[in-house]
Amino acid sequence: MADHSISEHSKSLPLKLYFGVWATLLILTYVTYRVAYVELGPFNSVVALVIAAIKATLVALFFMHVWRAGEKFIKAVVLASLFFLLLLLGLTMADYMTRPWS
Amino acid sequence: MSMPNVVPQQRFERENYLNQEYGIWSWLLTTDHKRIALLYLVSITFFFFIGGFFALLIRLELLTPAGDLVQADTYNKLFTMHGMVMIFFFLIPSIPAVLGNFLVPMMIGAKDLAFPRINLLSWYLYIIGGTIMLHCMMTGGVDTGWTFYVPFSSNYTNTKFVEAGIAIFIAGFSSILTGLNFVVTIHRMRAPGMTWSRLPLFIWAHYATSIIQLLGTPVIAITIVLVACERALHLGIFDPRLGGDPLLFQHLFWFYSHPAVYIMILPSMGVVTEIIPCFSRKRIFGYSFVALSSIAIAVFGFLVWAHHMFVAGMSVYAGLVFSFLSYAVAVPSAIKVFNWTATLYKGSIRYDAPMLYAFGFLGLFTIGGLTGLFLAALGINVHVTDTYFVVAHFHYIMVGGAVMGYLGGIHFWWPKISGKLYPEGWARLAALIVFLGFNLTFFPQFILGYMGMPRRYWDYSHMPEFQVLNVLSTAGATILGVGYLLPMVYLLWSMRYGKPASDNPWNAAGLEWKTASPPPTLNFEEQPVVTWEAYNYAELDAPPRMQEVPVG
Amino acid sequence: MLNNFPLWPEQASTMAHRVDALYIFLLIVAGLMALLVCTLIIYFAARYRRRPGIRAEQIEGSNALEITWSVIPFLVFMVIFAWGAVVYFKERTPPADATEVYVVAKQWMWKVEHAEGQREINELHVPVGRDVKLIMTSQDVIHSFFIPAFRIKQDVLPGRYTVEWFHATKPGTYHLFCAEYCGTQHSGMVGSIVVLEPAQYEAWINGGPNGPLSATGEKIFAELGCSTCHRSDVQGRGPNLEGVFGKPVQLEDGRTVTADENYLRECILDPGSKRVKGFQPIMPTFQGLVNEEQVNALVAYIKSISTLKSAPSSRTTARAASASDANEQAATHTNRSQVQQ
Amino acid sequence: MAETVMGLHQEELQHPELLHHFAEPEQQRNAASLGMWVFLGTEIMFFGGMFCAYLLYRHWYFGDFGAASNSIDATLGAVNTAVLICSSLTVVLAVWSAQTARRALLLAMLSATMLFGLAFLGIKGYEYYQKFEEHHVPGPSFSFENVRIPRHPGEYANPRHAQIYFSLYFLMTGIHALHMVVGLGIFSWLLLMAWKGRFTPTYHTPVEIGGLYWHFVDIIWIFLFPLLYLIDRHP
Ligand code: HEA
Ligand code: HEA
Ligand code: HEC
Ligand code: CUA
Ligand SMILES: [Cu+2]
Repeated sequence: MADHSISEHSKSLPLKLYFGVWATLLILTYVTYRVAYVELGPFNSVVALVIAAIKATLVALFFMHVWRAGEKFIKAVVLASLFFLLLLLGLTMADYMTRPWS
Repeated sequence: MSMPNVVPQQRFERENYLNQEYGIWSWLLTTDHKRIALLYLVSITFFFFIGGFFALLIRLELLTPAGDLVQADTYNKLFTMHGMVMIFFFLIPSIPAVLGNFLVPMMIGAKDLAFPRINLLSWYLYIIGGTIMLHCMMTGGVDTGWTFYVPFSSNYTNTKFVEAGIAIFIAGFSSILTGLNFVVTIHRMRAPGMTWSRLPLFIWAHYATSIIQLLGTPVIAITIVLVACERALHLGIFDPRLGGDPLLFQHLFWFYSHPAVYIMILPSMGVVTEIIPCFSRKRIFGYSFVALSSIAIAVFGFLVWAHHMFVAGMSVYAGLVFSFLSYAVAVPSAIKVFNWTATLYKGSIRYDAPMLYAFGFLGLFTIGGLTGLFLAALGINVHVTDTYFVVAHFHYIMVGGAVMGYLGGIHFWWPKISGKLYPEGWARLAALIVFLGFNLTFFPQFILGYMGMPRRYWDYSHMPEFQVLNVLSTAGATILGVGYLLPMVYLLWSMRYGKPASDNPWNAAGLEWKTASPPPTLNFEEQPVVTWEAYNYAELDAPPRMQEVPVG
Repeated sequence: MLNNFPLWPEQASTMAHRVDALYIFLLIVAGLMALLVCTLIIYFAARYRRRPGIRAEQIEGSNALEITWSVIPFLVFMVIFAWGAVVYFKERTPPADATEVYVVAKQWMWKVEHAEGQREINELHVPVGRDVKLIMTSQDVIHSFFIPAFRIKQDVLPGRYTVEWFHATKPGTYHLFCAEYCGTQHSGMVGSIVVLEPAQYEAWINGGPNGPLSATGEKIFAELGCSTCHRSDVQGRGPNLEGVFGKPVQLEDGRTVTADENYLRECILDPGSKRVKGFQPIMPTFQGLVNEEQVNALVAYIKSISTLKSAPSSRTTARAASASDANEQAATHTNRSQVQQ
Repeated sequence: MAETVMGLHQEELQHPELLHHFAEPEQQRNAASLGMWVFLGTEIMFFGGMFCAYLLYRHWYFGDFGAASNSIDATLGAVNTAVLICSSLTVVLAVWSAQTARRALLLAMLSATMLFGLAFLGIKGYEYYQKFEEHHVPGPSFSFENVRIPRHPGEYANPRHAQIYFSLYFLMTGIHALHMVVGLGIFSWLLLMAWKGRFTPTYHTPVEIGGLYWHFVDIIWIFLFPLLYLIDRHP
């Protein structure tokens, strides 16, 4: 790979990595699709969500270059929005889980 | 694209952002943050008077117990549109979009916001939203209350909820873009030497506000989409007939709308934090506590939303959690109040109009905030929720607090914005009238509320004992209306006849005062480099300096 | 003591005193704080007004002060919080043996059904000195049942029951308000609470034409064929309903829930969502077949066979709850959207 | 005064990428990507509202949601996921080509991304069509009678609860699809700019920013797929 023309501030990663991530994502998609048909009880949801989270992290880290982002603030933005999303989900569900009749 | 340049009559004037270009397109297509701020100023004032007009009609109707001035439906539309206009089209954009837009880049020594075109776009979105809202109001209006609870708004009302929803959605987008612009600008565009600990607290307040705008507004946007789809497309999300839960709507709504109250108050706190040091010639007491309390309010503000739902049928335990957290968020507000007060100590205090507004803010915000503590107390909330006690609480904070701060800010920076001095005597008079009128309007409502008068009542002929207090309130509103008209008149007057202002008429700290009044298009003749702390009034006052001679 | 004070709402329930006590405490605390802040501001403003030749004294700030004025308010807040929470728990926990009254809200009226069978509209007669529990639901939008003199309020939701209770302490007539905005005549959705002396109340409650609510329920229970599956003599296709109310129920999915009013309601309208362990899912849904009053009657009936050993003898005067009230017809409001089932 | 404006324009002509209020290109680039990231943060909250509703009802009505979820074609969903993942790959390749000044490859990759995007929307449209035929679109003609709940063969799903599922399904996928359409718009513009040769190794921020947006939309789908299609699949 002739990378000599990449300018200094370029944040691209090696092409091999991109293809690797791509392949992993496809494999994970296949896995999650097949696993859904296997009886795992409550763990079906867990597995599905864990795989989705892994895939999302891969995309964010490598395709969106969070991995290499020099910018700490970008990571902070991502984490902050996830944190506030969890607040929304968590505190709302806190109401529903503690209602006497449900 | 711009009109052919007319030769300016006032040739002798320094070139500034106002006289740089003339013609309507030079305004409508401007990307200058200062001009956009003025566009906002005009449009927001317009909506304020629309909202105020509705308020006067509300108060007139409540003068007598019977519903005799307007129909029940009309009354419901009046308070709905009063609330929607005041909140979404006046107070939320007010300080950020006018003073923030004007000042954020100048205070940090930047030439403009990071995304000037997005800034203009956000004004256009606001205008589009506002136009839709106006159209909605003129062709029937909405009667859901500004909180548009389901299933009333989704399945029962036959007014134009979807249209109002679209209007708010678009205005919300505008608010998001403003916040986004601020965050990026504050992170990326600070002048050399302008470190985080040297930022004016106005900037910290706007930073905190932007966090809320960015993380909260999208939730109300999607909530509106859900309700509108439920109404227009018969999708069922909250519909109890399908097994949906109307309380889920309330959770989503308040997840935005509680933090939104801090969108309204934080910028105003920022303004006051600029005014108080300047007119007491002191550095702010406890800089870092004031700065961090803004951030704390923004973050904790997201944790308390369900204190609006204590009697809504929520779980008792959730009620406990949210009550507790509401008190947690009150602590940073307390810190602010005490720091402002402490700043006055051993100061050298002048009573110019901005300072009078700031005093008004302090007193009224404190009363409003303290009554928030009543509301957050579970046992009391059950009795006073959905009564006039709540109405009084939030008007104390939003009108007595936020609007006072806004007016104070407008006066404080008016010389910078317009290049003219406003008439001081009139301004002090107006501040006094607003203060008195305000208290007369809203103090009786606390009593009404505890006596049990429910809010959103068009007719109270079953309880004529409430009339006396309502009459007082209406009388106050009339005075208040006059108080608001006054600044409108003399500020406009001063634009033409006012005395020209010097660059720094208050001898204030802050970069915005280090450039011309009005500032040139790119704000500074040359890139400022900051070597001093914020609020360095000691240095400013050290050599008894002469007032600069006004230009012209 | 506060009863004669013109700007103070009447105190007519046990809750009123509790709420007022906390309110007065808060008035004092907040009053002192407001006074403190305002006095300081005014004092500083006057004392340190600008005078020629005197410059402001620069003060950095003080961590000790900052901590003081964060911690002390926080402690005060915690007192308020705890006190408020205690009052709230009282407000939210109805005593076990309270007299039960069913309330159905609709745009824009309150329909009340007493267990004894009396019905009223926009009025509620209750005895003085007894715990009364309101079991409330709405036919359309959200309303809120507010009695200022009792200091209680609770939203009334469509699709489920909410509950509030009080213990009236003083005979008289008090305001009843709808406190949640519910449309055009929200402010017209008002009525009165009539608190009667026990003897008067007995006379009133037994004077009406209707049989007890549970008897109405029993009749509906038979009419709808519930009894074909739920039989008390033998274990039928469905569980025996005698004694279910208030007991824990084992569900098919392993959970255990307490059979309260909302549970019974859900069993009737939505049998699929909470299935009793050991039974086939054959119970049909009665959603759309019964109206709110009928559900209330059924619930009252099932409760009655749970608390008493034998169901109360059904008085033959019982009138089916579906029979429409003339009053109600007059005020019936056609909704824009129809129920979809 | 006019000179200043003209001056500005001239400056802009010399460095078309550098706007007047930025000190240097690096600052501008940074600001732009920061802006996009902050915007994506707001998008998380935007979808968050729907996820909140989804979470609640799935918790309450798990069986009915399972039954309703099984009525949509998981294979199509999986294929669509793969399509989007491929489009994400072409996006990074596009950014890479812009950085390495490979104009032809850039054009190809941008077009490939759009083709994948269109394919996704096509498949999605077909799914909607199926739902329409089956009367699974919420509203007056909705029907979901006699559908058994997975793992509980004796039980039928409650059509009303299934309707909530489908409401959420259409909303979430619909709003996601709307984002795809916006993405296609952005990419058409990028394609046009690339075709005009605007992007250079030193200036290609728009490609990066557009890419960020596209990846984000992909991530949303990565969650929607298991949440909507794979709730309770086993027989
Ligand atoms: C700018 C707007 C704004 C602000 C800043 C606040 C601030 C607060 N609000 Fe308010 N509120 C509204 C606007 C606002 N509110 C609106 C619009 C509604 C009604 C919406 C509707 O239903 O239409 C509402 C309703 C509302 C409710 C729900 C009422 C109901 O409908 O049942 C509650 C309940 O907890 C509440 C609480 C609080 C609290 C605890 C604060 C705190 O943040 C206040 C903190 C400040 C102080 C406490 C004062 C300063 C402190 C001191 C001087 C310290 C010393 C004090 C002691 C030691 C005691 N508010
Ligand atoms: C920023 C927000 C804001 C502001 C500034 C105000 C300002 C005022 N508001 Fe209110 N208000 C709300 C936000 C606000 N309000 C909200 C959110 C609600 C709840 C809505 C709901 O329940 O859904 C509410 C509800 C509300 C009610 C309760 C209605 C009810 O529950 O039935 C009342 C009643 O007195 C009231 C009064 C007033 C008054 C007298 C003013 C005054 O301060 C206004 C003073 C201004 C003027 C008087 C304008 C002066 C102009 C003229 C004199 C010119 C005349 C006009 C023309 C020629 C066009 N408001
Ligand atoms: C076709 C038979 C059938 C009919 C008719 C029927 N049910 Fe049921 N019911 C059942 C079965 C089976 C169960 C237990 C499984 C379940 O919960 O779904 C049950 C459960 C219940 C429960 C929960 C009982 C518990 O022990 O927790 C209540 C309450 C109930 N039914 C009330 C009614 C009422 C009221 C009616 C009439 C309006 C009615 N049922 C009609 C079969 C029936
Ligand atoms: Cu019923 Cu308001
Ligand atoms: Cu709040």
